[in-house]
Amino acid sequence: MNEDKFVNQLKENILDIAGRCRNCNYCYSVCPLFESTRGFQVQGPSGILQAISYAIKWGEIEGNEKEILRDILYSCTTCYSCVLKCKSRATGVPILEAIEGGRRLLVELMIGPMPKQIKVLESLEQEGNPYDELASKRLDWLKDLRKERSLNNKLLPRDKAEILLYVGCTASYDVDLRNVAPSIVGLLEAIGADYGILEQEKCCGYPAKKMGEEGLFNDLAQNNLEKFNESGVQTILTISPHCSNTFINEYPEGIKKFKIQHYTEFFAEMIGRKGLNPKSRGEKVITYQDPCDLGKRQGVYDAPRKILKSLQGVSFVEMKRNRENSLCCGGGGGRMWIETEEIPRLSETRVKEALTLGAEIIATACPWCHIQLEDAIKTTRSEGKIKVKDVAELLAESI
Amino acid sequence: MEKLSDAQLDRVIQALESIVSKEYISTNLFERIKNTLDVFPYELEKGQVCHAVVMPGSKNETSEIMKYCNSIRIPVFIRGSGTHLGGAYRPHIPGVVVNTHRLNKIEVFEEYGFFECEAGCVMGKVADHLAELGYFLPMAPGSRDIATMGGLIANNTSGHIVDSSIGKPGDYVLGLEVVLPNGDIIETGTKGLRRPAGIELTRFFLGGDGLLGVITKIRMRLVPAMKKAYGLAVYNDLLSLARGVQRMYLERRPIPLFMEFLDAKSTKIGFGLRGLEAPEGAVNMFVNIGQTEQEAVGKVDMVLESLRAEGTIDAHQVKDADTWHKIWSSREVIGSNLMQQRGEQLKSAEIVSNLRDLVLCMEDCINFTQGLPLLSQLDLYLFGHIGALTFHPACLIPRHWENDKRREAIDELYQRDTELNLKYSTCGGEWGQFAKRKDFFVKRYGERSYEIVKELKKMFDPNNILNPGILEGYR
Amino acid sequence: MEIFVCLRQTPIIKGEPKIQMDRKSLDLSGLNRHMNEWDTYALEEALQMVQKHGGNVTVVSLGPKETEDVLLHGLAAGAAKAIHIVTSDQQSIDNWTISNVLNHFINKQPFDLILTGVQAEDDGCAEIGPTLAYLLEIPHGSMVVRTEYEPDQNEMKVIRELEGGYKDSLRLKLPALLTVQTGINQPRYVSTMRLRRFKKEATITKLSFSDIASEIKALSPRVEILEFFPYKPEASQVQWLKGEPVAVADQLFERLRAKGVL
Amino acid sequence: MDGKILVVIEHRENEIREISWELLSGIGRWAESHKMELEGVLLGYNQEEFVDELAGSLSKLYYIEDKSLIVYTWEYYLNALIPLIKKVGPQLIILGHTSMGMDLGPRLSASMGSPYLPDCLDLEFNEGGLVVIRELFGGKLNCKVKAIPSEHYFLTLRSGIFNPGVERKGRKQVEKIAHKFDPEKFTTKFLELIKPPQEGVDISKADIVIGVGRGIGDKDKLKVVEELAEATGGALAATRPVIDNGWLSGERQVGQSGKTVKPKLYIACGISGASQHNIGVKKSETIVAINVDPRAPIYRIAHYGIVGDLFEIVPAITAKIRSMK
Repeated sequence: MNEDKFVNQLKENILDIAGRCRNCNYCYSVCPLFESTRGFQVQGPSGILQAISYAIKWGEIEGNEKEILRDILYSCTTCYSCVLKCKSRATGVPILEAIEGGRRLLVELMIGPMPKQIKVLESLEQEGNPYDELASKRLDWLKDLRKERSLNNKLLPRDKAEILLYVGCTASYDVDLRNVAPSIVGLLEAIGADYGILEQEKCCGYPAKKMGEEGLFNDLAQNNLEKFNESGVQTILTISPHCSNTFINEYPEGIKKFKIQHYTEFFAEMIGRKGLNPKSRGEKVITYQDPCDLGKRQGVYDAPRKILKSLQGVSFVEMKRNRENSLCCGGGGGRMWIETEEIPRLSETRVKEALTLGAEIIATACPWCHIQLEDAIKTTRSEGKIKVKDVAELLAESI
Repeated sequence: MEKLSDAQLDRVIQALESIVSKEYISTNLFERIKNTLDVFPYELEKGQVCHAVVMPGSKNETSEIMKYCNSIRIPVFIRGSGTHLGGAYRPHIPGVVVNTHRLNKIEVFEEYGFFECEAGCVMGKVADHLAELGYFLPMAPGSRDIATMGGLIANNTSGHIVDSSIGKPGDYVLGLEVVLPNGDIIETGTKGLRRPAGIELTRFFLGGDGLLGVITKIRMRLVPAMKKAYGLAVYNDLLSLARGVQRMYLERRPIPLFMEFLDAKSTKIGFGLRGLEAPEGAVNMFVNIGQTEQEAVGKVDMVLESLRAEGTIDAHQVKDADTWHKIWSSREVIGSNLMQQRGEQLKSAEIVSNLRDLVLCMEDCINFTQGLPLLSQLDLYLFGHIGALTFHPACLIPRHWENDKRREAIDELYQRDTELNLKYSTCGGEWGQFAKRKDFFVKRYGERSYEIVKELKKMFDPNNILNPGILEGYR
Repeated sequence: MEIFVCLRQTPIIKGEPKIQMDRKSLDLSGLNRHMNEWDTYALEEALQMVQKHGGNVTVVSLGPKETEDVLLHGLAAGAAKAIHIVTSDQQSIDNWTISNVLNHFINKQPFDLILTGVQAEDDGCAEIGPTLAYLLEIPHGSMVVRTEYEPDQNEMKVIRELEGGYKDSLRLKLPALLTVQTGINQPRYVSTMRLRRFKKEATITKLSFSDIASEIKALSPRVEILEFFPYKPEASQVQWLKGEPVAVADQLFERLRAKGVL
Repeated sequence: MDGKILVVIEHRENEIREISWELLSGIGRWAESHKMELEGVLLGYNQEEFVDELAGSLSKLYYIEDKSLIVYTWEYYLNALIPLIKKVGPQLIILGHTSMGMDLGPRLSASMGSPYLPDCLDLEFNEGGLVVIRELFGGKLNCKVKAIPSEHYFLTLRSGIFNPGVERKGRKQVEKIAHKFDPEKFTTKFLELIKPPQEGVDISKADIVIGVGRGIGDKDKLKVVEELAEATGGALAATRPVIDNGWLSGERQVGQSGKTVKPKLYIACGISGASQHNIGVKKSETIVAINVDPRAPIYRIAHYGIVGDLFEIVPAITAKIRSMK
């Protein structure tokens, strides 16, 4: 397809979406960006939407303020709250579709992505992960685990298995997450599941998608789909809700034949069955941070709560803003890699809220929420007072 | 005023920066565009876009801004959340937009029996804060989650609240802090709980449509939270529904805090969306309040008696709060659902009836679009705050209509709005009297009254720099 | 303004480079390649100049078949023309020869400016720029961190980066050659789709390296690589501290204490 | 064998640059062992004060004096050096691998039709040719490069491979050379020397310097190293990529294009150790390197090497130091 045609389609789609926004501004009431910035109008959903739409209408995309427009578009955490709000109270504008479309447009016009995201995209293309880590080191965590205990996992697609555990980049490489993948493997072993892990897993493509690099995203999607098919699995479990959401909501038709589940959904169903009887692990007050891509995007609110409540000796408390009203951690939408205006940081707001509840543990089920909260605990000097734990870690520790 | 040269503009920006500091002024095109938009479904014109958006952090900074802009005659447009569904708050000439976002402090003085909040406080947040302390904020706009106190008080709107029940927010305002167009700061009202008798400056700014001054702080009486009870009445036709309400008044029943109606068509949609079984007919839903549960329930029963007398299919108290919230919120979702299905935007009028002619007025609203060249081509949806004798006949303005046609449609809507409110010698109770309503004001109260307002404006704002356009009737 | 940008494609070596048995060459198979980092800045600088002052950018690169990827990148990024001087696969060619071949092609073309990166990631010689300038008999400015075109005098004002935070500024008569330092601008990102489109549509002029070389009188390499060898760790004085972070911290602290630096 | 070596002296702001002293001592010793004469050339103006000192460590110093030679520009240097080299006929012409050497070397050697060998770590004659050692891929690999037999060889040597200590020989032969320039013909005009900004911190004065490199990953992660700097009372310094990214201000840059530091203690966090960086810090008394890649060149100059994630190790060190205070 030639360039203009492609670019024009993007533009028309954005204008069509923006044309449905009536500027009632209800979306601002739930926007984490608006809450954590000075609160200018372009630091909220409708403002970002109108920015890209008027930039198109008035031919300002490649104008003098193109970098400003870029910064505006890339500041969104893509948490989805605005879309839900607009649907329930206003004109149901798919705001994010326009914001992400705007990012694609800027990338096509070589204005996007944000400078610091370029290295991320190069790493995705070369190593299949956004962290500039070697592809060859992706399974090191598993090798280490094997030194400690024997495992029955298959290596896919060489072997075949019923369940594919899609580990994801962060759980594969990040030190903060070092216990999460092993915990989930432990749980799968405990219930004697027939599971496997991809020998050459690559990123699901979420960062590329969010940064507007559609071509790279498609390549990764194609690659993963082929691997899934070759592996002959029925169920795909993901550790990161960003992965499962990307599979479910962004992947081509071919993905439909698999049952995609975030691990919390999978284990919530298993609670109480053989091998999964959580025992007491001492009195603990636990609260839970809803990952946007798990809750707002996939409607999975109960599964992680069911698991946490099943842990004996645990008293579970909700933060004031929970489920569809929960506050984004600020890590999504490609923001992990750029400097953002955040006063105070959303994750710090969250940690403080948890502390006021007397929680000793903030549980979450997303690698990025995990990292963001971990950092916030340090920056708020709350070490020792409160810990971040992945739901999987807590469940694994309790059996 | 004539266009500013770039050099002049730079000087203006520098001056404003020296007042609020660089980080709280924005001159980027996109921020300026968004701050020049309102809910009217037609395109912004390049000539309208404001010069800059400024966020003062205090009354003093606000005062400095006004002083400066007044000295060089630059229009200033005060903006809260820009959420007014009535529209017509888009600046029509370039100027400086002052965004009240940072004026967001709230203080509760229980020992005095009042609270004070700055203009930029979001109403919903204030209400929640008070609720935690056991108080009730007498305001209920649909935009509670985002509308600012400053905007609501400058407009003195009660939203859905039935005025005859607890009056308007203004009735609870004890005093204001106001920055005048020339930058002077004044305080009005009292720290007592008794509102002044006689001439009282609060009245000029409360519901002043932002013409005379910039409200920076509001002092309001603390109202103890009340218990609620809910009622529902279903009719075959809207006219009997109207008769029911009339009877409620005439039989001196305790007037509900809220009383809303939906025509049969809207009921189907609304209830359906909330997963409720939709009754066959038009619905009247209402809320009574009391010191105790029983008192509230008792009031609901008394109201139901009157309503039943006009031939309801069904009329009962709704005991289960969850069910009630579904019923109540079904109203909210209708509009959005309609707009979502068609990707088009709903514009409604605000017709207020007098008590005697309520049934007649209902009829007029049913035929709202009759004879209107553009609107008559469209479906009409009818709902409103029937307890407040208020109707919101509404149409979806097609997106494929070009800009001017959409403008004309809006004009038709307000012409009819004007006719009907004149016919019943009433006036709108939610959207303010000027801007889109200016023609109505002149017809309803006469040139002389309009002159008086103009003179008032001149007295407070001789250079007409504060929110110009509203008084002139721009829309 | 007619600008030529000389690009080099370099392999991305993240681990340890593999040396061939003969020790005279490297095994670069299976390695990703990309545009030499310094050259990406040169390209961006050129594109911004023509955006501002009009004209065309031509990208030139010398190397084996896969080198056309960087030329595609150049075209996709906005260059008007691409010249690929094709060499055979394993051929290692010294910078003197490369400079001559580039000169032989470029000096027949009309140009105002030639841009290239300060140096290449692979050999780090920083040699071709000034050498090519000599062969073209034009002035050069190296390690440039700012450019300013002065059309009326047809001159280029540049700021160069020296050591220790020092810089100097020069004014060069055009035509001239500049070697560009990193950080001078923000190179644009070229998307995968865009590259694909250009792979389909774009045309790259192919020239044969050996043909050109044979046309140049008395051209012979001046240096040759005798052997590659890995860095010898024993040459380093390092004392390794091993263990858990806390243990390592203790060991380090004791040693530094002992040395009296803490 | 006998023959001559000509070193091109570098100076800036009325000071002989350290690289030149390094070359005089290092190449001086090399020349002796190869029975070669070490000569030097200084292009400058009003620099008698150095002439004497330099000549003391050379068998001969050529001093080309002209007002225009206060600063370096390739055109003047080239113009003056070509006839001198023809006249003197040195076998090796050696420059530092500095902004001047990199700018002048290639063009000068090309003008003389001779091989050019940049950024050398070592040099030897064998089979009648000159063989040098240089690095490839930023130090991941070394190679031996042979130059074809030639009347002259032009080399640039990396700074920091020799120590400056020079033993005087006393023979103070100076030949002053007058050279007529014809600026009319020149194509390059020198405008000004821009000095580094003086305000802000001066990392070169600190006793302890904490260096941070690409490995830090992002600006808002700097906290970890800032806290180490705070705990040690050291100054925070950074490599070029960190500065290019705007994560820290320019005055904190260490390395060739930044400042050279010689503190009692230098702790390199997430720095791989490209030569441009190492040159600027290798003279530190004690160097500690923390990096994930055990093969990173930084360990070649480090005294203590720690392999691992800096976000785990650095806080541990910080905690330890805090606890001991």
